[in-house]
Formats: sequence, structure tokens, C-alpha cells
Amino acid sequence: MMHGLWLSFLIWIPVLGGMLLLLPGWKTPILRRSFALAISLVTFALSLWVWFHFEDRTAAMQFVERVPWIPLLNANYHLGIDGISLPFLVLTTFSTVLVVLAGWRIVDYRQAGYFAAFLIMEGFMNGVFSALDGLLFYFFWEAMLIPMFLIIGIWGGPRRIYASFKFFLYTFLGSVLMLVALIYLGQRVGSYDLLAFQRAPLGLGVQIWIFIAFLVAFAVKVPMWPVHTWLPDAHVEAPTGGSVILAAIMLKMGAYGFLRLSLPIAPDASRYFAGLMVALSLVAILYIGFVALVQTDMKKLIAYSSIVHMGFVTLGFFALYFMMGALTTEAARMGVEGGIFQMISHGLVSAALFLSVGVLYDRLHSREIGTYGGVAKVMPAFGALFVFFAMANVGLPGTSGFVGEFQVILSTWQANPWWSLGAALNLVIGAGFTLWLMKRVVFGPVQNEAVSGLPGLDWRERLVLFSLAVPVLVLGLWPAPVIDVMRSSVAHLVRQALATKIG
Amino acid sequence: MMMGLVVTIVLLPLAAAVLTGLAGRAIGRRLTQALTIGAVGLSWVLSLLLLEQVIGGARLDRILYTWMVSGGVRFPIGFLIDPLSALMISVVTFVSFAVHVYSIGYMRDDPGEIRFFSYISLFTFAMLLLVTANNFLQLFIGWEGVGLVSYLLIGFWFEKPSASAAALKAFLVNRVGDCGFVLGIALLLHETGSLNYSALFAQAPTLVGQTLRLGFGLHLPVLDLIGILLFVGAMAKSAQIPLHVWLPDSMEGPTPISALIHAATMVTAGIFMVARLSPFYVEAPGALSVILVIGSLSALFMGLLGIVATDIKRVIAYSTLSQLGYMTAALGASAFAAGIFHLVTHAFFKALLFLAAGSVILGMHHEQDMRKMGGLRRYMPITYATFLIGSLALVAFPGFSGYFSKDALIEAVGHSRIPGAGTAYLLLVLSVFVTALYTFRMFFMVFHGEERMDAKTREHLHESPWVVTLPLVLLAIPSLGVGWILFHPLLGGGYWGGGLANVAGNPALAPFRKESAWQFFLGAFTSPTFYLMLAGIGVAAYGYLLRPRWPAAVADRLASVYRILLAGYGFDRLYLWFGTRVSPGMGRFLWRHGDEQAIDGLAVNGTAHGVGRIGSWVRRMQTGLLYQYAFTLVAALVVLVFWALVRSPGGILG
Amino acid sequence: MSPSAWLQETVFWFFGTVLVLAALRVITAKHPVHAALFLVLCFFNTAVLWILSGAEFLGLVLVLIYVGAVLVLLLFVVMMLDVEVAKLREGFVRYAPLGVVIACLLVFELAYVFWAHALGFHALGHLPRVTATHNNTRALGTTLYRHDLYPFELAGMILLVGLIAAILLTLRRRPGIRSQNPAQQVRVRARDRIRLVSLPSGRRHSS
Amino acid sequence: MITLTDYLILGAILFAIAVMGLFINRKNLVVLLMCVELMLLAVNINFVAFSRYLENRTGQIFVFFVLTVAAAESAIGLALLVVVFRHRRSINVQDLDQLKG
Repeated sequence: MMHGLWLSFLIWIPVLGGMLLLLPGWKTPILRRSFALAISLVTFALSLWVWFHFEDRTAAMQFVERVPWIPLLNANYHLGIDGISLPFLVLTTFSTVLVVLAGWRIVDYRQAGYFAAFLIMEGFMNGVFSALDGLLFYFFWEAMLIPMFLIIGIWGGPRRIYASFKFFLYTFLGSVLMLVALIYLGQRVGSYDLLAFQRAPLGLGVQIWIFIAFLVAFAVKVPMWPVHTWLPDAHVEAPTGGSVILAAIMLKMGAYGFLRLSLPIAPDASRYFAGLMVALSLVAILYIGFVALVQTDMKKLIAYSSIVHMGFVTLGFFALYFMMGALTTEAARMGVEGGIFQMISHGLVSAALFLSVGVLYDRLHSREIGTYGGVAKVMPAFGALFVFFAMANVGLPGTSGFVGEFQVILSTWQANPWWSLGAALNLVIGAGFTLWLMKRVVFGPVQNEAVSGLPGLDWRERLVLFSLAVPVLVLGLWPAPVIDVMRSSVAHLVRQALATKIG
Repeated sequence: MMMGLVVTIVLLPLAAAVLTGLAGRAIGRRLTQALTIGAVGLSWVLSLLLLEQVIGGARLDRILYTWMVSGGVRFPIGFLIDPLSALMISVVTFVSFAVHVYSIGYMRDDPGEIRFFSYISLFTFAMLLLVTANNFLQLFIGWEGVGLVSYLLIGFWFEKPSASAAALKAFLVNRVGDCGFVLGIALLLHETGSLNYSALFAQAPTLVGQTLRLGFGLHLPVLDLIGILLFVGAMAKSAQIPLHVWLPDSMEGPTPISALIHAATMVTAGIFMVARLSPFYVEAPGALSVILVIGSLSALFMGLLGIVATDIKRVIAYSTLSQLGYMTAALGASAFAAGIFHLVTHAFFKALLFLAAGSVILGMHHEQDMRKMGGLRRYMPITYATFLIGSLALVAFPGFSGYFSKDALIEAVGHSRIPGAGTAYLLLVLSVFVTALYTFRMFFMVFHGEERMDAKTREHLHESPWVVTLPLVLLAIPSLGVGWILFHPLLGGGYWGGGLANVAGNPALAPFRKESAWQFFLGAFTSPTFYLMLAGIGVAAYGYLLRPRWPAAVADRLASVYRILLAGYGFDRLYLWFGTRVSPGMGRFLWRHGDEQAIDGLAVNGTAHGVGRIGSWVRRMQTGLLYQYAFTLVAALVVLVFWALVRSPGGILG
Repeated sequence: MSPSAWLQETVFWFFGTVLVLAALRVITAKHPVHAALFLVLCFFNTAVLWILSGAEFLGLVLVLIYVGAVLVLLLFVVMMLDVEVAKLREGFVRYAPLGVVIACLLVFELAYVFWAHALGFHALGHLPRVTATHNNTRALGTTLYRHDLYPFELAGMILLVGLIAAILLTLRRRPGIRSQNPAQQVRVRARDRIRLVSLPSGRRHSS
Repeated sequence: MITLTDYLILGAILFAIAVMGLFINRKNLVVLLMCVELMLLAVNINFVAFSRYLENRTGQIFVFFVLTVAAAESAIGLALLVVVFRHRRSINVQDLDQLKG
């Protein structure tokens, strides 16, 4: 198993790079941009290195680093990853590269700050995914809000102040409760080691409170119905890059929190609340699906579609308590794996969709669906890519969007056929809102002169979209590598989640 | 060796599609055509090789690679080659090849030509993936793959709003089916723990009699439920009532597509799937009954719609619906071989009809309304002849391929003992008349009678180029002859070698065991269906050749029926209402009232406003007058001390 | 009862009574100057009581520093300010009952605490006698300069801060009054004061 | 004999009078200051008495510090009073409501 400072590098190289960008004295903007790109590429390469040196036959934490941090509280600078966090690390570093590329020419206002914010955020997000200490986790969790808050608030649209505050307060409210729960656990266990939390026996009453505290924090982040309303606003107002990171990574934090904290630390409470969680997930899938259908703003529509997809994720996680029949643990594992895969796929696909909308927005400065029509005629390559990503969003087999949905539907049936039906209805509703969007934006007659004068994709946009299309396709045709990486860890997690900690 | 062969057959069209799709503009249209046609043609040739091997007894059931292993369940990609899939491969590649060639002429002036060729190659790949699958995952991938290409091709002329709407409709309706399909897969995974066909076949007998508790007092037999759920997918793909609505609209796509996808291959995927799973379906008689009823209903009622349609392609589309109904009914009667037999012959003659219709449309400068045609036989002799062959095959004129498959099919349903077979038989026999009526109505309206087109069109009327007529001739040959060749091997059971099952003791196909094609041909003249068919042709001739005013009079007399038929029984209107009124209305309600008013208004901004309001109320306590603060402080002190005294042991009250 | 005890008790009761009465007058006096003077009386009485209980140094300090400095300062201020007394006594009667009630309640509660032994001082009784050789000042000094040196220094610092703050607060620069600014005087440079102007030499213009 | 209780009661009475003073002289800032002085005095009496009772000088040390702080407080308080008076020509507490929310 590997050791060394790799995770620290993943966290602090982008943070330091971002800070360097903020220093005055950069001669030209191009130099600054190139530096940002270089930093993000280096980080991405590092994460790939980690991926290839990861040992996927064990559920134990790897690349562990542990240094005393606050001895008074027995909190440690404790990092480590398992098969659940690894894919997210790579996803984070990958998305950041794309965001830097996508913002290359588009952002001209306070460019240094823009790139710096993304780099710093990347570091913190990596921190969340690799922290194994409760306080450290909380530190990264909150720290990453700040760059995003600034990104929406400074480079956002006209209602950016409302949106950024809504985003911040919503998420902050939840995480404060998480802090309370973490402190309680820290006091009780005597350290903030997440793994120790996972091992500590807890009574059902205590678990329920802890679960509720975590739930509020994570449900907001996921976001689950009914605490989802910050997301459409945040997405609409955020700049393209912000939307990409928000959709691709930030939403995953909540679900990741469920996996890392809620399920293993409070398994009995999770069982206790599983019915509620499943209900909320199904509501998200169906209710939000209908809401998405009537959106007239492209970004809003995609934002709502994100909520739907995250509904699948939570459904996959929490259905595991209801599995019955011959395939109990198998189905539970399949559901969790499906949820995780769905997150990764959604990270790629929604990022791609937001980037695609960004491509249109950069040209006509409108996100209204009614402004467009017949884009495929004018920008054939873009149209093809946009439709491709839409198909991935719909969950067409052969794209990554299919895999997770398929796994979740299959596994949910083992719990309750009706739930499975509810989830499967998204095949229709999801296709409805996504393809209706395509019909109105990409297809149809060329709507107006503005559209007919649209310039095609430049090499940079092409590069960004293609580099997303490739993993979407490859993971759709061969999801095994990602599933293999997480298998042991998921099996371990399911064992923890199904065990009891009472007494 | 065989594996390599299969992989080559399947991947060749994909390679062509990817190459032309990505670099089509760079390599030009000539090379694009050459590449795709070459690939599909090669696939066809190789498929014949494969067929030969299969007839020689070779079988293949192997995994190519593991897609993933999740939760201990293996999701494989692999191939199952047996007589059924080998037959399907050769039909698919052959029709696809013919359509490829035909498209050179048909799509000549279209700016999207390269895209078109790339699409149909991709389609061929997806369809091959579907028919060669040995597991449900791959079946589903191919299933959705053909759906995707169908979507893209219906919306090929995406600038036409009606085309993109039709594409969307097709996709959504198919998705409804997929919903059932996926759930069916989930259930069978639940029961068998595997996605392989073989596992299902092996375990199906042990599942007989087991029920699934669904809550609400529902206890359904597992096998029937699996069968019905999977069939829901087939209903959408093979356009059976009530999920048929997308197929008539799909005629918005280019005509070669209508021939390839919406007549010959893709829509038969559902039929193929049921036949593929026949060893399982025979254990689920309840599901078979459902299939039987739905199929026979579709056969008759979709045929009736063909009588009133005026768009040449729509008539053929309705006839496709009806014929698919026949096949479905055959499956339901447990006469799987008859269904597949009809599938094969139908693929040829329906593709032929569509391509011939395309040729007509090409000649008419993209006019599809039959009321503006007439007398075309003089201008387009080859098209006329081939169209006639196709029509005769369609109405099951003795000797033509359609006769062998369809009459055998009807007879098989008649012999079947599946519950519902009696009614189904009646419906099917009735629709023989209907089929003949609408087919020859179309035939006479297009090729005979007075010339109703305008002068300008007439001037330019001429026979289509050879790339168009060659496929017609190519397809006319099997339309004529394939019935003779295939009748005995397919229905006699010699070909299948146990590949297709039969419900135990069901005599549906028993009469054909020993019959030869010739004997069956002779039997035609004693069967009632033959005379019903003649009657249909006769009525068509009367109404559209001899007394052209008569049909309008009949329509007037039966105005209400006519209106119902024109509206397609109202399915479209119902779905449209649901799709454009109910769902968006619901969405808008949930959005405005749920999200914006309840959650955002009350909970989120409501909290903020509430805090503000409480603040402004509490603010009044802050008078800024120090003595009031002091007073509060002291008063609080008094109270606190008092409290402490009360609480302390032996306090004031104690 | 020994004579000294009797004496002590008499002194305590006498001065205690005067203290209470004076305090009452402090809060009821019409004019703030009177109030201040009664406050001085209060402090004197308290000083006596402290000396009685053996804290003679503090008693002295109270008289010398507090009365001598602080209260005199207060008196000065009161007299300097031209205060409208009548207006300030508005509502006096209205709030008096409330004040009396609260005060009585407070006294009752506190007395209850002391008498009912609620605090656990079961031996609340006689104070230890002070020996004649006891030197309170020395003892206090020892403690202050040894034990509590840092707090002591800190107290000094607090006084200094209070001093500076008071001066700064009341310091006012009236416009139109010329005053020196030492800082400016120190900072001054030659070129601020002298301007060298190169005038054309005394040649006459040729007109 | 004078007991600790006597001293404490005396302090309590003094404190109560000071509190009462706060209420009935609710407009005159100067008298309010004086009342605060009275309160501190009451507290100091208690300190001294306890110091004697427990034979512990810490009480007296505390008195010392309280006196220090009280002196500083009244110095600054008076200074503020003067400033307020200069600005407003009044020391009526009712006029000083800038802290209102």
C-alpha cells in the first residue's frame, strides 16, 4: 500500500497555486492563465498517479497521512482515501482543468481572482474527499463554500447577490448542525478520528440525533427535496465554471457525507430513517422531474435535472435497508455502487451540459430556451455534442448516465417493486424534459438572425467538450474499472451500514 | 473462429458509422457511401457464412467482455448465435444493405447525406447488437441504441417542427415501454440472480407457480409478470396498442428509414425479443394470453386506420402496425416460428413497399398525398411492378411470400389452445379483408385511375434512377420467393433445432410438421381467408377503379365511424393532452406553488422575513434608555435570586 | 458584655444608622450638590465602620483618596454644570413606589439568605477579635507587593488609562483660539518657513 | 456583639437603597453615578466584613482594586457627563437614547 504526501499535494498544490495567482506582479493575463492551467494539470496528473497506485482489493484507507493538528482536542491532520473517495478526487481535478480551460477567454473581469478561486476550491474539495478527521473534514467542508460564494457573488448573473446568499446560508445552516454532531462525537470518543467514530458504539437515541444533524447538512448539499431550492438559483446566477463545479463536485459532497459519516456512524438511525430517505428520493425524482419539464431557463432545467439524478443516488443508498430475497447484500452493494457511479457520471454529464449552455450563453448572452432554435443547423458539431450529452443525461445505454440508473433501478426492485417503478418513471420524465429541451434549442427551424449568425465552436470549446464526451462514452461502454475500484470499500461500507452499533 | 466472425459482423457497421460520423466531412460523400455500404455489405456476406455454419449445427454462447461486476452480479457483453439470431442477422444486414444502396439515390441532394449514412450504419450496429445478445443488458443496450438512431432519423430533417416533434414522441413512447422493460429485467434479476438468457431459461420451470407480493393485496405469478413487463417494452418498440402512436408519426423521417427501421427491422425487435425468450414465455401462459389479445387487436384496428389514411407512407405505416399485430398474435399463440417467419417475409415485402413508395415520392417531388397521384403505372413501370409484388405479398396472395407466413400464422392461432386464441383468430381473419382493402386502395389510388397531379409534376414524372430501382428488384425477389424456401424449414421446425420452444401440448404448429410449401399453396383455395382477401381487393377495385365517388358516399353514411378512424381512436389526442396539458400543468403547479410559494416563499424567504419581523419587534425593547436597562437588570436579579432560593434545599418554599 | 464590645456595638449601630440615612438622602435630595454632600457623609461613615472591623488602611484610603479626590471632583462637576433640577426630578414620585418595592424585595431576599443560612455559613456569628499588634497596613502592603504585584501594577495602568481617557474626552479645541502644537513645532523644516524667491536683479526695466 | 450578618445586612440595605435610587432618580445622570458609587460601597462593605470574618486579606485586596476601578470609572463617567452636557446642554437621561435599535 502506498504512503507519502500525495494527498497533501493534491490539496495544497492548488491552494498554494491559487494564492500565488492572487499576488500582484503577473506580467500578462496569458501568463496567469497558463499558470492556472499548469497547476490544474499538475494536480490532475497527480490524482491519476494516485488512481494507478491505488490498491483496490482492500477496503482499508490508503495514502494515509497523520500528524497531530490540535493536540488539545486530539484532532489530527489525518488524510486517507478508499475506493469511495478516489473516483471523486479524480473527478474534482479533472473538472477543474476543464473549468480553467472553459474560462480561458470568457472571464475578463478580475481574471486572477476567478482562477484562484477555482484552484483554491479544488484543493479544499480534495480535502473533503480525503479527510479522515472530523474537524479537518468540517474545516474543508466550510472552507470550500467561500470560494464558491465569491464565484457566484462576483462573477455571477444579475441576481447573484440573492443567489449567493441563499447558497451560503442554506448550506451553512446545515453544516453548523454537522459541527455540533461532530463535536459531540469528538467529546464522546475522545478523538475526532472518523474511523473511531465509525467504530464507537452508540445508542439509538443518540444515533438519531446525530443522523438528523448530518441529514440536514447533507440533504441541503445533495440537494434533497424539500431543501433543494437554492440549487436552481445558484446555478442560474453562477458563471459557467461555477455551475460546472457546483454540479459536478459540490452536489456530490452531500452524498459522500452520507457514505462517509451517516451510514457507518449511525447505521441504526439510518435504518430508522431509511423509509423517509427513500420517500424523499422518490419525491425528488418524480416531483422535480415535472418541475423540470416546465422550465424556460436552460440552466434551471439542467439544475432541476441534477436534483432528479441525485434522487437516484440517495435512493440507491438508502434502499439498502429494505433488501429482501436471495440477493440481499448483493442488491445493497449494487445500489450503493450504482449511487456512486451515478454521481460520477452525473459529474461528467451535468458539467458537460452546463458547459454546453455556457457555449450558447457566451454567444447570445441568453439562457432562455425561447431565444434559441435550430442551433444544430448553424453549429452542427456543437449540436451533435449537446445531443450526445442530453442522451447521457437521459440515461441512454452506452453512455455513463445509464449505468448508475440501471444499477439503482435493478437493486431497488429487490427492496420494493413500486419504488423501482417510481424510479423507472424517470426514464420517461427525464427523457421528456431533456429531449424537449433539445427539440426547442437544437432542433427546429433557425429561430432568428441571432441564431443564424452563431459562430461554430473554437478549438478550446471543442477540446473541453470532447474531453468530457470521451469519459462519458467510455464509462458507458465499460464501467468496470470504476466499479472495481470501489467494490471492496462499498462491501465494507454495506457491512457497516447493516451492522448494529447499539450496546 | 465463429466468435471472430460474429464480432466482425457486428463491429463493421459501427466502425463505418464512427469513421464517417467523426470525419465524414473530411472524407467526402463518395467515400462515406463506399465505406458504409462496404461495411454493411461485408457484414451481410459474412452473415450468410454464419448462417451456413449455424445450419450446419454450430452454436455460440460466449461472453466477449465483462461490462461490470456489481454487487456480485456479472453484467456481461456476449453473443448468442443460434438459428434465430443467425436468421435475424442475415435479414437485418440484407435489408440494411439494400437500404444503404437505395439511399445513394434517395438522399442524393440532401445536405445531411453524410450524417444519414453514418446514422443508418450505427443503426445496423445497434440492431445487430440487439439480435446477437446473450443477456438482457446487451439486449437493452441494443434496444435503446436502435431507439436512439430511430429518434435521430425521424428527426433527420430537424428543421421541420413536425419532424422533431415526431422524433420526440417516438422516443418518449418508447421510453414508456423501456420503463416496463427495465422493471422486467429487475424482476428477473430478483428471481434468477443473473442477466443471462440461459439462467432464465434454466430457472423458468422452477419459478412456475411462484407469486410476487406487491402489496395492496396483489399477488402476481412471477413468470407472467416478468413476461408482461418485458412485453411492455416490446409493445412500445413493436408499436402495439396502446403504445403504437409513434409509428405513424415516424413517417416524418426519410423514406429509406421508414423502410429499414420502421418496417423491416427495429419495430420487429419486440417480436424478436419475445421469440428469443420463447423457452421462458412458454412457462408464462398468462403473459402469452395478454400478448395474443393485444396483438390481434392491433392487427385489426390498426388495419382499419389504413383504410382512411391518405398519405401513402401512413397507409404503409398502418399496415406495418397491423402486420406487427399479426406477428405478436402468433407469439401469443405460442407459434413463435410462425411469428418469426412472418417477420422475415414482412421485412422483405414491407421494405420493398416502403422503398417503392419512396420511389413514388421521389418521382412526385416529395408529394406524399395519394389524392394527388393516380395513373403512375405508365411513368414508373419498375416501381409499379415491384409495388404490385409487395402488395400481393402483403395481402397474402397465394404463392407470394406473405401468403405462406401469414396464412400459416392465422391457421396456427386457430389451432392454438392459449386462452383467447378463439377471439384472436376471428380478429385476424377479419383483418385479412381489411388488409386487402387498404392495400389495394392505395395501390389503385397511386398507380391507376385518373392522374390527379398538377401539370408541372406530371412533366417531370419519370422512373427513378437505378440505385433506387435496384434495391426494389433486390427486395422483390425474396418477397416473391422466400416463402417457398423457408416455409418448411421454419414452420416444420427443422431449422430451429430446438431453439424455439412451444407451450407443452399446444398444437399451434402441429399441422405444418409434415406439410410442404406446395401442399400449403394448394390449400389456399379452400381456406376462407383467400376469399376474404379477394373480397377486399374486389371492394377496393370497385371503389377506386370503377366507382370513384362511392368511397366518399360511404364515408358520409358512416360519418361517425369515419371520424373515429381519422382520429386514430383518439389515442393521439389523449396522449397529447397528457403530454402538453397535464404534465406541464402539473409541473407548473409544483413549481409555482410547491417550490416557489411553499418552500421558497414560506420556508426559506419566510424564515428570513420572520427573523426580520421578530427583530423589528424585539428592537422596540432597545429603547436606548440606560435606566430601563438597569431596571431590567435589577428586576432580573431579584427574580433570579428568588428562583435560587426556591430551588435551594430548604428554600423559601421548602 | 465587655465595655469594649459595648463600645464597638454602639459605634457600629450609630454609624450604620447614619450611613443608611445618609444614603437615603443621597437618592432623595433635590439638588445634586446636596446628594453629593450626603454621599461624602456616607463614605465617612463607611470609613469608620471599616476601621472598626480592622481594615484601617482601607478606611483611610476611602477618606483620603475617594472622598478627597473622587467625590470632590464629582462635586466640582455638579456645580460647574448648570443643571435644571426641576426637570430632572420629573416622575420622581411616580417611580418611587416601584423603587421601594424592588428595594424591599431585594433586602428581604438578601436578609433571608444571610439569616436562613442558605449560603452554608453556619457559623455566621462573631467576628474574630483583632489583636492590638495587628498591623493591617503592613499586612496589606505585604500582600499587595508580593502576592498581587501584577494586579497591582495593572490597577495602576487602569488608573492611567482612565486619566488619559478623561482628559481626552473633555479636551476641546475651540475654534479661534491660538494654541501651540509642539509636534508641529518639532517637525518644522527650514523650507516651511523660508521661501527663497529669485527676483530679477535690480536693473530697471527699459521702458 | 457585631456579627457578620450585621455587616451583610447593612451592605444589603445600602445596595437596595442604591437600586431604589436608580429608579427614582431616573433622569439625573449625576445622581445615577452617585448611586453606582453607593452600590460599589455596599459591595466593599461586604468584602471587608468577609475578609475579617474569614481572616483572609484577599477581601481587602479586592476592595482596593474595586476602589481603583471605581475611581477610574467615575473619572471617565464624569468626563463623559461633561461631554454630553456640552453637546446637549442637558444631562437628562431620557434624551440619551442613541442606543435605540
